[in-house]
Amino acid sequence: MSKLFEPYLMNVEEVITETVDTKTLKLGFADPEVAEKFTFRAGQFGEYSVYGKGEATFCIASSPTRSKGFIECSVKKFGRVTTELHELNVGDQMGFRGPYGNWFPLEDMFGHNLLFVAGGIGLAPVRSIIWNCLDMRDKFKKVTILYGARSVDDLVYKRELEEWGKMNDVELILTVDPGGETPEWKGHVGFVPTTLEKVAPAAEDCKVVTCGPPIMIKFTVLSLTKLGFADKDIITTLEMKMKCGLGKCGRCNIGHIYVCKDGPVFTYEQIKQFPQEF
Amino acid sequence: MDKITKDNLDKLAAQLAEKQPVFAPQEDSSGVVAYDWYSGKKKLVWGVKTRRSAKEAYFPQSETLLKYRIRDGKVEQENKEFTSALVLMGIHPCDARSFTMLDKLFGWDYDDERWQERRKNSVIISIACPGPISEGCFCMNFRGNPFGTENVDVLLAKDGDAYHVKVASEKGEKFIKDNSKFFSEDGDEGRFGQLQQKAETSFVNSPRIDDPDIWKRMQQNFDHPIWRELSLKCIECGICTWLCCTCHCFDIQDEGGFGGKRERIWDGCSFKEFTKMPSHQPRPAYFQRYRQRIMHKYGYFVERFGMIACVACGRCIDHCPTNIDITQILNKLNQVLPAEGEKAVCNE
Amino acid sequence: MSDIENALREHARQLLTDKTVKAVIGYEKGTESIKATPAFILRPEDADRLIFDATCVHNLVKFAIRFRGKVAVVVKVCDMKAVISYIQEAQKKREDFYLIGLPCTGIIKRDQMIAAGKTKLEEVTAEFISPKCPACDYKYMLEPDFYAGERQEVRVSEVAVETGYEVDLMKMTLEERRKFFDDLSQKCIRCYACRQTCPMCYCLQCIVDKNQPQWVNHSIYADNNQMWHLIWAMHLAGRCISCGECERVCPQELPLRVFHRYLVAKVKEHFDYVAGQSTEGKPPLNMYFLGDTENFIR
Amino acid sequence: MTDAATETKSTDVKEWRPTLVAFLCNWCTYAGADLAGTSRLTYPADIRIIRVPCSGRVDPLFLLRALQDGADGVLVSGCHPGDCHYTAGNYYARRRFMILRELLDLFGIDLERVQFSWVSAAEGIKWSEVVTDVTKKIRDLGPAKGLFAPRREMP
Repeated sequence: MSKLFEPYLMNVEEVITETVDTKTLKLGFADPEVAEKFTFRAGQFGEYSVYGKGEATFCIASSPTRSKGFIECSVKKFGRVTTELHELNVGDQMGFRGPYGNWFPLEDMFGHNLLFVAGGIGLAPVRSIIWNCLDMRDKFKKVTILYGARSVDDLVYKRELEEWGKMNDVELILTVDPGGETPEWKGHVGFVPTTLEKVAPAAEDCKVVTCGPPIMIKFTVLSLTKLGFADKDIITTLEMKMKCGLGKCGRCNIGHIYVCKDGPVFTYEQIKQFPQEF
Repeated sequence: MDKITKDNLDKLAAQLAEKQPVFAPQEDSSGVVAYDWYSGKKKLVWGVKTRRSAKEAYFPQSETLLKYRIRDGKVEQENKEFTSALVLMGIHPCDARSFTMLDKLFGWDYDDERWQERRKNSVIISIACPGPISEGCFCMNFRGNPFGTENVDVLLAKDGDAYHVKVASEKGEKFIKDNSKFFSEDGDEGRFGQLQQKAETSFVNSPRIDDPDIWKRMQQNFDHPIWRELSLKCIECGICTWLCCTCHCFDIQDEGGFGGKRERIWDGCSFKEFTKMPSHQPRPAYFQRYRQRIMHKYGYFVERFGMIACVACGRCIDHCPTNIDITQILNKLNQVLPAEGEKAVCNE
Repeated sequence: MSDIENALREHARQLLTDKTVKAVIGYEKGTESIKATPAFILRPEDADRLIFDATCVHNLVKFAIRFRGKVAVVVKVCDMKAVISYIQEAQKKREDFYLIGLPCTGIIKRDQMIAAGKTKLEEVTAEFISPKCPACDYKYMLEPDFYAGERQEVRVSEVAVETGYEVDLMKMTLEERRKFFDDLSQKCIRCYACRQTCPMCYCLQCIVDKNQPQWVNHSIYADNNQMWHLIWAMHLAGRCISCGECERVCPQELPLRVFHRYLVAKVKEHFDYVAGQSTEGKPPLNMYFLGDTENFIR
Repeated sequence: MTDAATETKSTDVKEWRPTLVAFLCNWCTYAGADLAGTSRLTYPADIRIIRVPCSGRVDPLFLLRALQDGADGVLVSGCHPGDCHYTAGNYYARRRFMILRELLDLFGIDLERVQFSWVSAAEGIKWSEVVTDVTKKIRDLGPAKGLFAPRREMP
């Protein structure tokens, strides 16, 4: 690669407002040649840049099986770059570098039961792998999706949640934090780990993919362990500040691990080995 | 073997600078000797310990990566060109040695073309140290050498008003042939070896690392309470990072509005903002940031790339505002950390 | 070992033994010649590490902010202004400090001594004494809780203002001053050691680190450096206590205090205010009088 | 530097027109400028107005950043003393700018480029006079070339 830091130019093709502070952007490659060549795996991330404001790291939220020539990302308004991403309109251009990092071990998951546990905007990377799996549904046994958010309004990908709910071969469990429910709410009420323990999915022959805020991951993993899931079957993706995505800028270090190169996808077994600094 | 006088060395720098950028130690108006691009305006000073390290030649503190322009939401971008044929003169052997470590980092998996191209196309002319050139020097403790030739193309050793020349690579041989009018025949062949021996023996009193293999025990003692105590003195400035030969962390920032550029800028793990995300700060405490610096150099880097990321130039010791001495830190760790394989009990 | 050090150690040991304070922040011998380093004494048996002599240049008051609860700090006459400002600006309470005063006869300029090849304390001559010291009147503006050694008599300072500054900027023309600052900012490497060591810079997040919006760009080009120096000078206007730490730590040896010295003089001229004199009142830019001059406003 | 600013700069030197950035208090000077407009008073169009709640809101950073980004002059204008909508904002501003002027003077920036005025909502005429005068001064001074030190790029 000769121009390491030069992003691909992307056209904003569609902007979907998910919640008050989350938007999903559909980005098409400006260069058709790149669009043709570009491939990625579920779980990989990229550097999205708004020119003049800087770069930020997000995962690619679309599934490789369903996005040819474009990618999608879901952004929650937080800092400088995410705020600017929210300002973009259809037709604007932005930059994208990637894909970087490792991916969810899809092949290892073949022939197992699957459990997806996500919280808040953490559904974005999980959505990528969910669609990837659903598009090869016959390779897996039972598929369960547990998704929680702060309130009903904070649930992202509402359309797709509905779609998953209608599928016969997918069990969808939705939950909102206490106080976030509306009178019409039919799902569970309670934090994700609590709901998880209440639902108590079977641990045998099951692979778990989890993502969410750090505090949620921490307690979810504890609950999963309590339910009898093996450490190596719990797969999560970590969030660290990254600038280069190439294993050089040094800020995503956890011990000798570079999250951008060795991660962001790790099993709980691996994470237990890291120094506790994330 | 050849010889070059001091006057000729100055003239050589001036002549080379007509054709290509020359990176050489110069004295600025406040009397600080530091490497800079030769412009003829500042006085060249050879053999004095430079304030900053030579990594700047390949990895400047801020460097434009690309320029862009936005019109009606459409972006035009252009990769910034750079010159790669450089001459680095008067580099300390420790500075030259640091390139080995940075080569590993900038070349693993993804090649950083800015670093790699410059590395490949530049000539390094080094000046050997006659001994410790500041109180902080301790290169002999970390497998360095005041006459080291790692990454060096031509090594000069000062003897009175002239320098004995040792050619250390093919590139260096070609360089001397191209600029042969500045060099003369050296009569005294054995002198170079004598000078080297003298320099090596003069390092006896420099700060000592008790156990250079300390890194083996550091990783397992990540939670040791000693870190809190060691970091109390740190005021979290960027001096050690900015002056260090091997610190390489950087930040990428955009500057400008509708037309502007993307800059790569040094960053340091001692700053709070280094890892701070809007939602989450993985290293909120002083001691965690301080530990990251020490661990990265002497622990993580070794595990990843097989060598300690420190060339023992001693700049951080000389210029730390509160006199945090890295050799003392390592020795203190050596004393308190339990033996290999055992883990400290964390009482906090 | 001098009497001061004896008294200091004895008292520090006492304080830690009866748990009056959590820690004693003082000085200990550094690892290089004529260099002291801050010492954090947490256990009574470590009190013997404490020293005091002309190499004890640091202002230790800023370290006290890191501790919750009461800590003892060794404060020189000049450092006391920082304590006063902290109390004035409600960063710490008087009862959070246990102040240890001592007789100080001046501190050295180590970098200049090393450059001149002097590596022993005995070789100190007047030219290597910090410029702030001859102007010192030995008077503690806030009474310390304990005084180590024999009490120093208040004196009339030898010189009215600090000496040792060759550059008199206001004698230069506008263009010459521009050139001077252009040169200064070309050399700055933005390590922020000046900010980090400045006792009055205690903001949780510095304005240059804020990025919404990004007021000061991170790259080290001269114009961005000038932005930093100007905005820093503005934020310290009327608050700078003239401790000289920024100049001491600067790895590029920049004369950073030219801004602050000038503004200290101007604040005195316009508002008749000197920072670090009283725990009462407000810094001049946080207050106003109805009759302030406004001859520059149309 | 904004597009507009770049384009002004790139035109022929003979036709050079300054970029003047003005920070106007919402309650007095902005209304005053409005009055000047409705009264059909004319003044040079080189001024770019930024509306702020109060002259006390104007951080020295605003002025410095304007100068860094290519403004040839800056102007801050607010209510007369005693008229502040927020009681005392302009009193604080007065002290702050007094010190800022001293600092910029030390720094070698011509103080004519940094101007302050009190213009009330009723003083449309004064506003047009102030702008005319300030613009003339800055035109006489010429472009603020290198008001901040030039950048030194790496080879």
